Amino acid sequence: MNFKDVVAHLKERHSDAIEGTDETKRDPWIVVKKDKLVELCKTLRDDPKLDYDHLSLISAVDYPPATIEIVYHLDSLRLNHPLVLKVKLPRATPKIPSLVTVWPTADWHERESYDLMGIEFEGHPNLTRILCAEDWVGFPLRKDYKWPEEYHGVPCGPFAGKDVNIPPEWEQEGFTTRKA
Amino acid sequence: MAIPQELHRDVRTEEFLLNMGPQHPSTHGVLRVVVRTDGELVLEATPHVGYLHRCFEKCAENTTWKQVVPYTDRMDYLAAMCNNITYTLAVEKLMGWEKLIPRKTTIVRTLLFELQRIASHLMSIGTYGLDVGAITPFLHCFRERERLLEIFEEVSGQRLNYSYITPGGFQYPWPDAINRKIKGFCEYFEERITEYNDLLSYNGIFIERTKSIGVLSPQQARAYGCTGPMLRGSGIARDLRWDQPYLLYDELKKEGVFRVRYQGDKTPDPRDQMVDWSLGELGDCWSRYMVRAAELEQSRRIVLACLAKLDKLTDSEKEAGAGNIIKEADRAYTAPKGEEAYFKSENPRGELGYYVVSDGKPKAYRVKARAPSFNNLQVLTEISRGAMVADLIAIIGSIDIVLGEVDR
Amino acid sequence: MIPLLAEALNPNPAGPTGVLWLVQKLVGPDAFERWGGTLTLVGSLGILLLLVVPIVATLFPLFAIWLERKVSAHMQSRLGPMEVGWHGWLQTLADGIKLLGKEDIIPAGADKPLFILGPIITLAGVFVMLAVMPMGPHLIPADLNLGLFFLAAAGSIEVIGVMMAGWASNNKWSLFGTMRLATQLVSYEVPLGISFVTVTAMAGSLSMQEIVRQQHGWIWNWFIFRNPVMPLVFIIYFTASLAETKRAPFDLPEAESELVAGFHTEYSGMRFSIFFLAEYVAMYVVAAIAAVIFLGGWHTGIGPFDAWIQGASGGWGGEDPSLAMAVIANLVGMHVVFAKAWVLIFVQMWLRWTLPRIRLDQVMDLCLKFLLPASVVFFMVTIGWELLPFESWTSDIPFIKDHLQWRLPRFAVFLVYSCLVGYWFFWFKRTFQDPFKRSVKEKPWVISGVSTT
Amino acid sequence: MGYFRRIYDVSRSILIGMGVTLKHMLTPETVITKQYIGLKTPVGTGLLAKALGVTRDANKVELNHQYCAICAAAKKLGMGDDPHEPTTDPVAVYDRYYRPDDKISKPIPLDYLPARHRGLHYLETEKCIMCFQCARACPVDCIDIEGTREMTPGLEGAHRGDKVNLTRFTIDYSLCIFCDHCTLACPDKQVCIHMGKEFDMTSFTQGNLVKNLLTDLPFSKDDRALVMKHRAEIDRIEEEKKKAKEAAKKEAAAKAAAAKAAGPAAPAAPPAAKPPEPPKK
Repeated sequence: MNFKDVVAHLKERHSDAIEGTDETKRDPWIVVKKDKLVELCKTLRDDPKLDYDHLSLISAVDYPPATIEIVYHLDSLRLNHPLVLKVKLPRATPKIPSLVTVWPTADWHERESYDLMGIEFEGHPNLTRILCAEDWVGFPLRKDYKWPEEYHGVPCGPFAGKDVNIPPEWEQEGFTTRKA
Repeated sequence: MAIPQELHRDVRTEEFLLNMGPQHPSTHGVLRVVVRTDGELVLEATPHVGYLHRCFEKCAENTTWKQVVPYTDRMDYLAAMCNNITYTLAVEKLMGWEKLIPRKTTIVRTLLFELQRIASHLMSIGTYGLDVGAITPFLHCFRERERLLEIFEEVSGQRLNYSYITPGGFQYPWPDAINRKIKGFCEYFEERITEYNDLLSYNGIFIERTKSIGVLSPQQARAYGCTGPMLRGSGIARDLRWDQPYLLYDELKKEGVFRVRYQGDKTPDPRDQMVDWSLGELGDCWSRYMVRAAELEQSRRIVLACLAKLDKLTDSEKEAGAGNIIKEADRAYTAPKGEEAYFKSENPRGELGYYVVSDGKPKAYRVKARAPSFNNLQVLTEISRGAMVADLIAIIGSIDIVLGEVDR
Repeated sequence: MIPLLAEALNPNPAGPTGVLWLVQKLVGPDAFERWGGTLTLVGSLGILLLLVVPIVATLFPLFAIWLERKVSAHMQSRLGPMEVGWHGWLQTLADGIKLLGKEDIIPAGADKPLFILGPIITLAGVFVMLAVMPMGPHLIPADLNLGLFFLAAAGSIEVIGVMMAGWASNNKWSLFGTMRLATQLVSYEVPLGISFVTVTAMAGSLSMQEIVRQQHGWIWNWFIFRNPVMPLVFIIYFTASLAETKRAPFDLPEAESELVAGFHTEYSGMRFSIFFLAEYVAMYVVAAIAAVIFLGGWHTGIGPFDAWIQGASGGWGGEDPSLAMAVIANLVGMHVVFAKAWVLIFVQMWLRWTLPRIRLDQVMDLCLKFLLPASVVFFMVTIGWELLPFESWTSDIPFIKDHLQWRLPRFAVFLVYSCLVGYWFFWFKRTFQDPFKRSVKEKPWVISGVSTT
Repeated sequence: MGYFRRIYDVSRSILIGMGVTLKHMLTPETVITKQYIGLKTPVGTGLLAKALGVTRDANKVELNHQYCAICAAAKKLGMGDDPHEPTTDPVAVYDRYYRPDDKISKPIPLDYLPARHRGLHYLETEKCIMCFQCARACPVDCIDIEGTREMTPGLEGAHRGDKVNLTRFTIDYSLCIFCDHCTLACPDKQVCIHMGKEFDMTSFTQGNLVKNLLTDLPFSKDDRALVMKHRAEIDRIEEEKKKAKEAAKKEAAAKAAAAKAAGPAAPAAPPAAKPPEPPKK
């Protein structure tokens, strides 16, 4: 099934779940309503014509000031017709139902999105930080993220534009890097 | 392996909490597994990751498209070439350069992809032997991997983090003379595969240690998004090289150079069976191991086929694919605005995907990597329940994680 | 002092044996008159050599570790140590010096007295086994008439030391290692003991020297060739001894890929090297036991030559040989034992660098399901074999009676038997067939307690 | 029967494995041990060292070599007079170190490194034009360049190229990832930064991991002081220049003003001269 057939097939079942589609892009995508996501995904998984049994990736993309997009990359191991789902969330309160019940592999992916982007997945059994430390402050992949000066006494932050790449003993001597 | 109920009735036992890692010889890096044990039996093993997190995705947002390539090396550092190629293909898909890439470049990339797969599987097989206590196969595998690293070193100048493949071609021109050496390696390697099988794969103790351990049913493998040898070990014939061909694999598939599906018929050459056996049936540690061992032979054949194709190229084709289609001065190229692409390939560890989003600037707006080890490791809790502590090591080894990729 | 010792160690009233025989000969009241000054000098040299034996045993690990490194290196296509000395033969010494210089760390939570005592007891338990190890016709520190029994008893002292070390370390990995070790060692005592008993049943004695003497003559008089099952008893003994010395594939107690370093995780410096020393001395001890009770001890397997050794060493025939010859013959015997032991040690190393480690339940399986029944069966077979009247069958044939001795038919039976076994093993065509392919049908995920989703 | 079958399977496979290891023990041609430059040269000075066969690093990689410490070794190997020329390409290397027909390669000589080896950088200072391309191409931002394009005399101890006055060119190897983007970014006509063959830059402090490409030594305290001094000087020169510029500007402005002052007279002159004209109109 190509993209159009998938969309047509889905519209038969869930006409109200699909907000829109974009076929002009390299990977055409479907924009799904947040409330209908789980139902739609169950259809995607269970319908023998669709058979999307492989959740490849969950990623969150931050589009300040208003939205955060959650992108689901799906694939079928048997039928080989990849699909992209998108859900748009308000940036202030990014909440979305969890897909752990549909694809258990969503577990760590959702934790990662929570960890780095601050998305709250409702119904996730164990929504804790996974890659960052448990007491880390902020969500690093947001575009407006401010790097902390230090973490438990260890200086951290991006190197560009700062003098971090100077050994501490030099700074005492008043030596700093000058960037062109 | 259920715990006998009588034991609990008669003797009062206590659970034992064991913290395995992040410094442990067999967790393949800095994985930490909190194990709840009853004597030698594992009741629950919970993996904790993140000790090697260095925010690859944030770094990628602050560098140009080309500058991300060295960062991808550090993801799966045992298969850096595959990471480079996959990222490069993702960027090329984003830019719409697929048609511009010369044929020679594609052939060489396929060749390098498979050579890297051999190198990575050698590491995997060797360290798996080490995990179950056999030290010699480890060094034998490293001996052959050393030859491969020499080849990579002469091609790219580095032994581990090559960053050789960049969007548009290569960082340096492909040295044609190296073809001869690669061919020599392939011939030399053929006998070695037999040796690994004699020494490790079919060793009775090794089989006893790994069979029926960490059994991953096909249903579980699908649900947990396991890919690569994990999935094929459970009997699901899924290989992106076969199912959604990229690079040169479409051609190779049609030519019958490699087969993924189990044919079932007996072929006179036993090595042909090896190629077919890249599909396990049981989903236990041994199946997963054997998928990798069989892929050594499979990859070797693909490399030889690629070399034959390289020899057949005309001179003009050879010249066209020597370097990079992008001039160095234009290295800060931009992608179309609002465009995004997801490209996935069959890494040695499974399905590696890069999701790249552009906002029309020379820097990536968002790069997200789908790391196979990250997904495969999730299932550890499920498949290690009821195993013994020694089995837990075998299971972790058979998942074949690279923490650089899990933690990114 | 010496008479006291002699009385204590030698309950045989007919006269001293072992080292004491030589000592008495040399320092006896009429020694000078009987052999003259020169010979006494040579004899003193012999005594010196005898004193050297324990030192050699102590230094043995130096060489064994070097050999192990070289063997492993060459099996793994490496060079091994090449820097210190010729082909790195002093590397172990350098490492030992380094270990001596390291800080002696005792963890804060450790049980200090036990922690210190652990390695000492381990080493002592191993060294005491050397006391009854015959090296030559008269080179034996103490020829106890309970020698084999003493070995079995002393061998289990090591368990106590290691358990003390593992328990006192206050480390979970150490505890795991200790428990594994205790399980393993206690279990493997049984097949080990039964194979001792099998040998005793043939020799009719527990004395090590007596067991060696029983194997006098040609090579087919060695106990390993005595009947068709004896090679298998030897293999059982060898397997069990690997487990006793914690060598691969039975190195679970210190499995470095599972239990970091097992019972010696917390040990460093010299205390760690004492464990190391104990392991290598134990390797030698079990190999030497195998050489003595199965492979004829200091017999070369060449009848006349063995007769010469026995005669010249002042054997038990009663005639008095010259002292120089006695010393030489004893030394030859010692080297024969050494050579046999080294071959077995090489096999131990060879196995270690070939095989993966087995799991704890498989260790118990192997012991209880395979080695134990097999050793019992072989014990019965051996007894039955001993009762067979071979002599009467062959006494009519003058050639056999005069020249080949009556044990030859047994050797012939053995040869046919081993040819069959060899055929069974190696004549099959090697293919890539999965030997365990049939287990594929079992679909173990249905029964393994893992839920199917 | 399965019982005996299992014994047979396991013990046969053990014996086969032992055969493999024994074969490897007896065939030494596949030895892989590889030792790098400078690790195998016996010193042989002391008697004890001789007796023990202790070897020590005598052929130390010298950082203060002008370009590259491997030159000598490469020459010795007959790789051509200039090891940085393409004579070290894989073809030649392959022919030299591998049996052309054969599957098993010979052990690589101790001091061989491939032509594309990415080691520590070195810089041809006279070619550098301070274009900052390498610093910009660096993904981790580890290259620091300072200096002035002014060829003003007076920067004592500075490494003057033909075109620029470099006061600092350092690479921080605690950050560098050896991706070689810097040398590729160097403009075609004057490739001045290269990745050399040295690879050993161990140190006990992070500070010593910074290499000064102007001296090919770790960036030392003196270097730092010099850079500070030069910085002040450059600042002063800049300041002076600025002042001079300003002065010039001022002067020009003054001139202009003067010219304006006078100029109004002058330019105003024509209008001034001109205005009288309209009346003419």
